[in-house]
Amino acid sequence: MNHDLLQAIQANVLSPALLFFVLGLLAAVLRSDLRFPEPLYVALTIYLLVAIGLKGGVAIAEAGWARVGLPTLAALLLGTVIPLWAYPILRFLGRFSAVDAAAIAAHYGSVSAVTFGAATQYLDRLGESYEAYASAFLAVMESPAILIGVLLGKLAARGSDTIRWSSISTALREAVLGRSVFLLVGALGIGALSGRAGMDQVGPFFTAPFQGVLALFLLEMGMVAGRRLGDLRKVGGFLVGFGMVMPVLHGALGVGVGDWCGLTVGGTTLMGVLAASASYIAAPAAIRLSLPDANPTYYLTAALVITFPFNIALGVPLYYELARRLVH
Amino acid sequence: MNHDLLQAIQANVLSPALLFFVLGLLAAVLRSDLRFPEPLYVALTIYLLVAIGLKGGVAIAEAGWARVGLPTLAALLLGTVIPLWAYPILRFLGRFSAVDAAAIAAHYGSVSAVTFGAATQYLDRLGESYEAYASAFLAVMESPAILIGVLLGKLAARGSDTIRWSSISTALREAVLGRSVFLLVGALGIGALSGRAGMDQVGPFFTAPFQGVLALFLLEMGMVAGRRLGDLRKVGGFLVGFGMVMPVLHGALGVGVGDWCGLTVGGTTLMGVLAASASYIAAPAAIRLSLPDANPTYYLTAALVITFPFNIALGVPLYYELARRLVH
Amino acid sequence: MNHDLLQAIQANVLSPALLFFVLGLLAAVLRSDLRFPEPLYVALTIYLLVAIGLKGGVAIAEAGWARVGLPTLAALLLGTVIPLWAYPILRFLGRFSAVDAAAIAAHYGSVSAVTFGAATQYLDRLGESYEAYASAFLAVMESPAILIGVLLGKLAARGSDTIRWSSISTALREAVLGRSVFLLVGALGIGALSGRAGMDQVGPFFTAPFQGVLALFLLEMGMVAGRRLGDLRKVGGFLVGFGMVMPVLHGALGVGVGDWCGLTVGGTTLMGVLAASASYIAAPAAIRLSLPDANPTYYLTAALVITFPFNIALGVPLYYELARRLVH
Amino acid sequence: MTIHPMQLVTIIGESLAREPILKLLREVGAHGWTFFEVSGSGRQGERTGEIPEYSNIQVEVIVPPAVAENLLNRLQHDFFPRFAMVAYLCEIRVLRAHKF
Amino acid sequence: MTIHPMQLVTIIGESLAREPILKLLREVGAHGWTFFEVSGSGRQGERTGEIPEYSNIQVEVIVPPAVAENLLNRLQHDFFPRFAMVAYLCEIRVLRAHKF
Amino acid sequence: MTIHPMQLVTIIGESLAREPILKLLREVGAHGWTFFEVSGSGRQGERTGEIPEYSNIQVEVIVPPAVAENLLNRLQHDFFPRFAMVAYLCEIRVLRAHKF
Ligand SMILES: Nc1ncnc2c1ncn2[C@@H]1O[C@H](COP(=O)(O)O)[C@@H](O)[C@H]1O
Ligand SMILES: Nc1ncnc2c1ncn2[C@@H]1O[C@H](COP(=O)(O)O)[C@@H](O)[C@H]1O
Ligand SMILES: Nc1ncnc2c1ncn2[C@@H]1O[C@H](COP(=O)(O)O)[C@@H](O)[C@H]1O
Ligand code: NA
Ligand code: NA
Ligand code: NA
Repeated sequence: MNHDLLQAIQANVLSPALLFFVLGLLAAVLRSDLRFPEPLYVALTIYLLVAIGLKGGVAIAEAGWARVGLPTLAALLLGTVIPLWAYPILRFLGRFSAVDAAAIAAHYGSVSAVTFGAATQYLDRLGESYEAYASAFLAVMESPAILIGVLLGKLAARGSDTIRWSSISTALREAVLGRSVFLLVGALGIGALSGRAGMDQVGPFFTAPFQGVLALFLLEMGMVAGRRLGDLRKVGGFLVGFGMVMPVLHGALGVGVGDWCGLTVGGTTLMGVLAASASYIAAPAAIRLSLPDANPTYYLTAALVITFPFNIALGVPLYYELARRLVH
Repeated sequence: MNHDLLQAIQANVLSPALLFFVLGLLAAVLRSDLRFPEPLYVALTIYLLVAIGLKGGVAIAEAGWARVGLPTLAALLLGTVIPLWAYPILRFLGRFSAVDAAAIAAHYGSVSAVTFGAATQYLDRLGESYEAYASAFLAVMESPAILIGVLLGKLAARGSDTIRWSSISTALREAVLGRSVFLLVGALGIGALSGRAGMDQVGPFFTAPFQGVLALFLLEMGMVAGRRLGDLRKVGGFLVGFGMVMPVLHGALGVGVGDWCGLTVGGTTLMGVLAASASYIAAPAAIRLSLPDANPTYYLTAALVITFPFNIALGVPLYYELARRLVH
Repeated sequence: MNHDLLQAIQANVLSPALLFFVLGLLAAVLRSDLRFPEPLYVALTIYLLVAIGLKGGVAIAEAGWARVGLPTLAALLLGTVIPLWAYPILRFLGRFSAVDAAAIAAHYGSVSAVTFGAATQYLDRLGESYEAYASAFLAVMESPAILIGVLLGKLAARGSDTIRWSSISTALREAVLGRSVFLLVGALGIGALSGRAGMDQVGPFFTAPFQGVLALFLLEMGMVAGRRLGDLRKVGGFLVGFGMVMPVLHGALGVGVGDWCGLTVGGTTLMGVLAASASYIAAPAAIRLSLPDANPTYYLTAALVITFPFNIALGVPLYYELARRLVH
Repeated sequence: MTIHPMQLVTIIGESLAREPILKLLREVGAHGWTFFEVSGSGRQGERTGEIPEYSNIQVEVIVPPAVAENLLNRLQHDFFPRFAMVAYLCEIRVLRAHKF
Repeated sequence: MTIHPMQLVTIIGESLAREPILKLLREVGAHGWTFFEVSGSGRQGERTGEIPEYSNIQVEVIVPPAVAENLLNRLQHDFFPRFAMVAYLCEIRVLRAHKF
Repeated sequence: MTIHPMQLVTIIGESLAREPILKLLREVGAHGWTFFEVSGSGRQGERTGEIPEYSNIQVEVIVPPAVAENLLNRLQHDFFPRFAMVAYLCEIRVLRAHKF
């Protein structure tokens, strides 16, 4: 590891966001009675998704769909390709059953809005600017991988009596109308329609507090992940390695794609982060309903307990360093 | 419709507030799993009512009770008169039972704080100033119509064994100590007592985020209204018409009264909005307990599914246009 | 009472914070249906504790542990000494059973974060500066008295078959890993580690809204205390007197200690407030589990219904006046 | 350990009935009760539990048979005509009969 | 006051099963139901009720015996293999049999 | 479809008892349980469910009769003297006896 990267990681480790995540892990491990009630969790996610969406929508209105189109299409493609190559790795190297491999692949092709938020916070702290319309990449990457994963899982199970197109349509419903996609896309649309002028009023509520709310949310995520630390022993060494190696590969791929699209260092970093991140909310919900035979311990542990912390601690600075070298 | 009005409506339609309401409708109609947990709903209402109350209270402290007195009395009168004339219309034109007519009339005499909030947002966006103490009109208009409605319902049921003064006192309790009236009047009092100086500290929390919180709340109201869209078919054409024609008549009446009291264009608009708005929280709760024989589908659908969206989409710009012509 | 003090109290009485508390009392007494759902209560406490902790942590990072060490140690000592002298008073003057005396003593040695917050708000309003690292005093004073109280209770019960070291360890767990201590200490640590730079981002969310959130929280505390007003009749005159006299004595002691440590008028006031305040969240939870034979009506009524309102209405201005005279 | 038969009355209904139900419970002589916030659906439509005023509660009361009968009678007469409501009875066994 | 025997079916399971359960209840002809948000633990791990997607619900349905049997059959066949779930039956008595 | 008799033990008590109850459930060999956040009133006053520390929980455990008896015994001996608490037993029927 080189000097710059080490510094970047160090700066990240002492950021409040990461420290709150660690505090959450501690709360879970030490079995403190600190607990976020479910409605608070829901309120925080609504706030974060709407804030991310609005910001991106306004940026789209300002940049014009023309400039946003190419990188958004590229992001969508990334989300489609990743599960297709992750599947055989899981199936043949990891020796997972077809349905488990498909389920895990879906999670890695999809994305984590909180990781994205943490990455924008990281860039802000460094004073590195980025295309604010990157929220659009986030929005289009959430669903495709889930659909691909469900298709893979169903095709593999062909012959059994469990093939039902109804489960594909269930997946489609969940992937498109699920809480997080719906809110993100909706807020993006509202931002794009009402533009900067419209944001003058609602803006203050969704900008200044954003970073603090994200920090609190990471405290909660630390607790959620911490309570599942024990599952690490159940998933085997392969998946632990997968959860850290794949993000790096996907991150590099994303950075390459971002650079190819002509994004700035910041935007390229975000494309890398999105590719590297794994979904632990939208994907699990959709997969649970559409591929009920897949074992949730595998995909949840990989996405939430391994990849999420890896990305917010080490991944983000790493993809940023990659972007800096490539774009400059 | 004339040009100015069309423009005013257009500007309103692309405002984030209205777009969030539409997003909520969509969420309900498409059966997305987006849902605001009840505690979040309660938290948002507490915030909005306190913010509206404090602002109005400080304004009262600054303007002095003398200047506030006349228009507040006029508002109170409006709230008393509206159910008295709405009742015969519902009873004889609409052919509703006495108790249903009384119940619906109560809702239209009472007011909607969220409609009021959306109207102040509309005025702010246009840069049109208004008497900040207008919150006091809101506060005094919430209860009288409910009491009148309950009295009308009970008088009509005379002879049956259901006349009990206990139900009048229940209505009085609900109308005065109900959550929303209590908070609004309480915050108004606190604002008036502690004045501008007192607000220096608590102010930031209750001003800058207000518009954004209101937008989120409209998202929720969209979902609540959207889930009841099906009831439109149950209430019949008369009530649908009633829910859009009466607000216009009441709005015009309110604008006339506001002008007569010497309010500015903004304040006159707000008086119109209050007269036009129908209660869908305080009134239903009080009426349900005091007139249990009234059918909630009628009054809830009219106030929440018809009049509320009508007002925030078309009514507010319309009453503003009326006020502009009358006052100038 | 002298003129300055009267004025100080008067200014306090018309502060929004206190008025919100009174509004809450009214809501409870008039049996309004206003109610804060539990998740909202939890959200507000998380916010307040994190805000207080972060602010203190940053201040520690800036002042250096050297300057913070002495007064923090003194605060810790205060928290240890108070239950030791309060116990015999309760046992022999108040004629409480050993376990009740120990339980009540624990509450008065421990502290109330909300009283502390209200005191900083009071100082801010007067423009009186204070050592921002005083949050550290709060953090170290929460647990020791609880442990002392449990030890006293267990020693007194010696001979019965209820002595189990397990209950001491339960108390230790609760006192150190309980929600409020954990969050406060954690946020303090995060503030200290990430320093002013780290706070640039998360700061806005935890500073500007603080006073308003505190006001809302006092509304809730008013309701909680108001619902227990009836218990005043159950606890007897001695405890009512105890709940108002002891804070004054402890406040004076705290002011003396703060002055001796070389704190400013503001910091000295806060030391007095902490000594005077009684815990009504962390202590009751720990005591309930560790001294189940103690009667909760005694300690809850004293701490929550008597001492808490006394301090925020009269105590804070009083300790401030004491500090002004002593330090100047 | 002696276990005593007792009856559990469960009432599910719109949350606006909370205060009237509490009053009734005191009148029939119940010594305790437990409230749940629930959502549900029935003959009188859906209650999604999103807005307190449009929401649902469930109350469970453990009482001796005589009180249960009285309680159900009162519910049928005074509450069922006014509120969206369902109530049922279940046989249970408790440890300390004197508590109820 | 006539009291009629009826059956209460209680289903506890992961909250993602909410919509499929609702569909099933309609199919077997239940006329009402009540939902609780719960947390719990079972053979398929802990559900702490912190994140809606990882959380638990309980459904209670009052139905006549024939519907209860049909409902339990369908649960066993279609739901138990797919969802973390527990279901049980309890004999109760209600006042207005025609409601259920 | 075979339906097996089983017992449902319900415990209602102050929420501070949550951890001790969990420990007890594990000790007596329960394989699952379900928690509800409730409010209520009883011999030891009102618990309005507003502050987690002053609030109430309900636990439901499905267990075979032997475990139920052991559980109730332990509750009576160790918990009733310490916590505001009520517990009762109800006969139920389940589909898969081996789960409990
Ligand atoms: N068959 C049923 N099983 C369980 N709960 C029911 C049933 N019917 C009604 N409920 C509950 O009782 C409430 C009022 O019922 P209703 O008066 O029929 O609308 C509903 O909102 C449900 O929560
Ligand atoms: N023995 C039991 N008693 C009460 N509730 C149970 C029991 N077993 C499971 N549950 C509930 O049913 C849910 C699903 O159970 P399981 O499929 O065994 O994981 C759990 O999360 C618990 O809420
Ligand atoms: N008779 C009863 N019926 C239903 N729930 C009860 C009853 N008595 C007590 N409870 C519940 O058990 C809790 C503790 O009861 P207690 O120890 O009597 O204060 C109360 O807060 C209620 O939630
Ligand atoms: Na990804
Ligand atoms: Na009106
Ligand atoms: Na103290």
